[in-house]
Amino acid sequence: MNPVATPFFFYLLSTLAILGGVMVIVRRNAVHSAIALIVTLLSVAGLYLMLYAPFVAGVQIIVYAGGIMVLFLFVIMLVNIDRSMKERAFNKQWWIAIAAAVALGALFVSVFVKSKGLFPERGLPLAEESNTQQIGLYLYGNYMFAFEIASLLLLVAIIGAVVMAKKRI
Amino acid sequence: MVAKFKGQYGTGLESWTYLGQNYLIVDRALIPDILMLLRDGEQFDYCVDLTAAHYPTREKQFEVIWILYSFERNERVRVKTSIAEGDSIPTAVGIWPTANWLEREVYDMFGIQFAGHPDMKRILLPDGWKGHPLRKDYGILQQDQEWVQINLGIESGQ
Amino acid sequence: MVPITTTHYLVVAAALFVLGVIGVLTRRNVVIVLMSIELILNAVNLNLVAFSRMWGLHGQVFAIFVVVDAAAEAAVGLGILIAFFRNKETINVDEIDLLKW
Amino acid sequence: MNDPITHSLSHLDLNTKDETFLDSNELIINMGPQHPATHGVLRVILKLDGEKVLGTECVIGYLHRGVEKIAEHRTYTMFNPYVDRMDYVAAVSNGLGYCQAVETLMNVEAPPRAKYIRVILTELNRLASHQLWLGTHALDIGAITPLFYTFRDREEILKIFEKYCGARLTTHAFRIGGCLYETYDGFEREVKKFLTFVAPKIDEYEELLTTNRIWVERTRGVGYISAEDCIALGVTGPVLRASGVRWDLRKAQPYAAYSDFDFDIPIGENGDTYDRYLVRMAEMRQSLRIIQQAVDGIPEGPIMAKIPKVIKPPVGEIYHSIEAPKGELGYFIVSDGSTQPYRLRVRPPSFINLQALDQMVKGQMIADVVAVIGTLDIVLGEVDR
Amino acid sequence: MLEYIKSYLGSNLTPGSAGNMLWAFVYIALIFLGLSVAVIAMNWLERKILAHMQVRLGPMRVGPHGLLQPVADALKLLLKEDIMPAEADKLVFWLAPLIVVLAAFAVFTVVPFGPTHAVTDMNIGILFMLGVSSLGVLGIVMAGWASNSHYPLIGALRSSAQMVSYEVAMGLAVVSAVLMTSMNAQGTGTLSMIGIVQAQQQQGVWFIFKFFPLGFMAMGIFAIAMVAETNRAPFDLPEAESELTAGFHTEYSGFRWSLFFLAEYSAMIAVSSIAVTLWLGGWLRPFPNLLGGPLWDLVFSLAPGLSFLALGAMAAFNTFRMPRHSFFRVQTVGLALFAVLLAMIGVLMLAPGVRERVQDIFWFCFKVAVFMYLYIWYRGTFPRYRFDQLMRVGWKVLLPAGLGVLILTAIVGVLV
Repeated sequence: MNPVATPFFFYLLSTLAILGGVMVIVRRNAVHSAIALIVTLLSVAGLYLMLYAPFVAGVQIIVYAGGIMVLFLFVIMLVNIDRSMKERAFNKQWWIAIAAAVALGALFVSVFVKSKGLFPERGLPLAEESNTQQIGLYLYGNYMFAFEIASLLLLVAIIGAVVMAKKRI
Repeated sequence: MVAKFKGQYGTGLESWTYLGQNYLIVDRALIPDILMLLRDGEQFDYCVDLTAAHYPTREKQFEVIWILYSFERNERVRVKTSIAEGDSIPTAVGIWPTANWLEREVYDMFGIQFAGHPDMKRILLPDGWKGHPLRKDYGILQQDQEWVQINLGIESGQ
Repeated sequence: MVPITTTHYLVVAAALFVLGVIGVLTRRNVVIVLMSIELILNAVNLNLVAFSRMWGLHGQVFAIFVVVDAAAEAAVGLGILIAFFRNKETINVDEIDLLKW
Repeated sequence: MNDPITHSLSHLDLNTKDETFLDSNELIINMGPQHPATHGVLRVILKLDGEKVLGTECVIGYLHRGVEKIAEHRTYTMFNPYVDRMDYVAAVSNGLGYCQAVETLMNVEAPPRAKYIRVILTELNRLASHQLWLGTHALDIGAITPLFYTFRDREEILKIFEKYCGARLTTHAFRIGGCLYETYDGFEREVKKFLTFVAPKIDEYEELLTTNRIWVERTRGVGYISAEDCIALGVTGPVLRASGVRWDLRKAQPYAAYSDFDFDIPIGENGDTYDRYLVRMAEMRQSLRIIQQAVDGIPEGPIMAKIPKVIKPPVGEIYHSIEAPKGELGYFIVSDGSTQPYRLRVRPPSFINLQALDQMVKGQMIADVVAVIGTLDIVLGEVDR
Repeated sequence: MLEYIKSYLGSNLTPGSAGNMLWAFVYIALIFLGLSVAVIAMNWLERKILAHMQVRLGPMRVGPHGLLQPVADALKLLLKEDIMPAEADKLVFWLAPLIVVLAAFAVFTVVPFGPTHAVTDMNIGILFMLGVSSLGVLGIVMAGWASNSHYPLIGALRSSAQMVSYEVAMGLAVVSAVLMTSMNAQGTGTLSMIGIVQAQQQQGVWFIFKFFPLGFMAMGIFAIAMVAETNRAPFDLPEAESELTAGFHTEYSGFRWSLFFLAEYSAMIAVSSIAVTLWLGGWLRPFPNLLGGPLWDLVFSLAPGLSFLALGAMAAFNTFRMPRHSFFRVQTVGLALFAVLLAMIGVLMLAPGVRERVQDIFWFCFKVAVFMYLYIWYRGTFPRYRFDQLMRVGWKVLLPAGLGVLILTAIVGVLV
């Protein structure tokens, strides 16, 4: 697949992703935040496709946008209280938080500035056609143990979520 | 049966038969006991109907009628009692749960209060309605004009 | 136009990360805090995938593990949230400051 | 929950906090009066925990026309057509009950031929009523096809009614003292033709539903009511029989010509929606049997008893009831000797059966409310009168 | 220009794979158009077929045999007042139908109507289809929430729970089909939609018949799950008319409502085409093994034209059955014109050049149409499941069955 108009799509998708991220943290209504987050997630999936990682993009769409976000929306509907719409949306110590985040951002910027040339454009010739097969081989080869641990983690999470959310088991 | 009742309660209880249908006329005070006895002692386990009639000329204006049926004996009996305007009458909901809505309907239509009913309010007519339409002094074209105007926004429901 | 390099992706990821941190630190609504955490995880994932273009597929595999972790975290987090909401009728972080109920 | 409807919820305690999955999720839902599954203008207020029903309250009276008041201002003859408007899908049964009640009050009896005609038409009407019930009940549960099958076959019954008395639904078929109309030419033939036509059709309905897995799952164990509760709540008709009580007024206190015929009273065992369905299906077949016997044995003779031109029953009071398709339909008439009833009370089966709704749906799911309303076979015209 | 088109017709790549933007847009436009026509036709067919199952005629008034009924309906929906509840969340209420439609339509970018007739051939095609079609549930949840009313909210909760649970069983069935693709000559499997069909071609067997009855069972699981996934009878609880009036779209009207309608039908077509691609050999013609050889190839390539001719003949037959009354003159002429149109399409499809190109698309659409008919048939036959029963079927029947089929497929695949 020849990438089409790559810079254009990159800027489009990253603008959408960042705008979505901003909306997530500024919207008062949690449902609006969730929708903004969905926009971000889908844009990031698009970025993955541009990075020749179609399998991760697919997983992102299925698991994140289709699964986790539905869970979020579900919970927002269950605990939807009108009260929270009228209250303060932010903490009292928000200015400390902003300061810390700005400091963190400054750190990132300085790293990027300092490290110019640290990330050479190697552009490995990754075969996009066999991407899925390769990931599968890694998952069931090198990372077999991690894979099993991850599945155990999911099992524990399922049980934990059920125990937490259900009053009478 | 009637003889037994009479022995037990003496006056205040009369039994009649008209066209092969039996009914008891019972004093208001005896009502809960008689109904209980009819259900438990005489197997009248099915309360077919509960209604009332209005006789404005009588001293005790209202007649309340229970129609009972016994599956065991395949027999019907009616129990009647008279009460005056404003009097209440003990509820039969504890004896036959059927009486719940039926008593509400009697209240709705005649304004007879049933003491001890769990939910004494109008059933067929709207909650705010004034008047009890099955009384004889309630004309057939009469209606609660005020309610109609407020709730339906029209001059008359006719 | 400037060709898109790995650094471009890293900048986007860093922006998302900072946004997520701001969300976690400032918002009172637990649901939005959890969503901000998802933002942070996504930023990390974007980094991983961007680097995997240079150093092989390991980054993508790791990104998948991160997605698994995000799913587990969301499920448990929301479960705790529901349990808490049932008892306290609130979903604000600064009211969930006691260690028992 | 600051809902305008909550103020009328008195016996549903809104402040209960226990026994729920998530307190914020306790919904109060207003079902009706305009709702596709409430068969008219029934309004049910449901208190829900997610999908589970915690309690219900019926609000009725939207179709109240004051039939009992009207009766006090009409002569006995003039009131006859009004009773058709109560249970409008079983108008013939209503008319039969009323005519027989007035006849009992006057102490006259209809001639045998009239009685046979009455039986034939009433049973046809029972069949039509059950067919309509089946169609709408299946539609509520989500099977849309039976509705069209039953309506197609009900049409044939309505055609017979139309030919007999000129009306399809509100028939006013009978008069006090007998029947006004003699049967038309070919009446017997057409009824027999209808019997052979409809018997396989009933099998067809059963084929669609009886062994349909989803149908059985949706109805079995749903809306259970025990025989004791039925009797205590005064529930009659197929609902009572499905709970295992073999009681049918046609057998218990035979009226019209029912004592001449040989038929069974189908009963159920479990008292659930599925059994009520089976009982009604069996009742349709029994109705066919009765009609067959009645058509075969219809006697010749007059169709009207000797009654005065102006009907003036003697002073007295009477209760007479018949087995309508929905249950015991009774008329309590008080006469003061004039041409108008002093007090006329209708004992409506739908009204009293509807009272059982709350008990039948408690602890079940929303979808079951719809199924139970359907299985109770209520007609709002009769509930509200 | 003509040369350009001609050169493309000879290509054996999809426009997306070839990187040809112009042709990709042409394909997108064609698919959009075809899908809209299919939804409209499906509307008419559903009403007609359901009506005939239920001993009635269905639409008969607008146009001959109600042929123009869908057009009239569409016009009515467009002209209807677009009501937005006062208490609704405006933005979300506005966005929800768009998301649903977008999710339903985006799926078609990877549906292979033929070896080259797809917008693009992604190597994660099936994953993409499942993922994007699962985005529709977001729109439904948003619609239910934004309406700010109880019935839509319950409908939305039901719908999301239902779709999320059935996705699991659906995914398992899909994985077992994907496993079957790896048993070809090269020994590598594929997730690409075109690749899956080509694997069936190479192995000489449709996956429904492979490892009988495993393939068949997997397809059965998928076929049940896909009905639940599209909220159709007997799993139409989210819009159970007799319980929730109309479920999540109770508060929608006019154009927005028609978007939901459009999305529902295109989602049906989308999942049917997944089933066709995975198990029924996609665009491949039936009986390639039994009735092989160039003669049979020729016979089967005549099928599209002949079936259109048969439809035309049916219309012509009905033209003669129309009542001979001046009142029906317009209708009769209309039906005759329709017959002529069908016959002309049929003749065109018999032409040698067109024949070969069209037959792939024809067989694909034919197989999808079989599934569509099944949808209508279910609706005419089954009552509706209750919510707990629905969940039980999903989690306790389909999920274990799907897992079992998957494991057995893997074992058999290793052993064979």
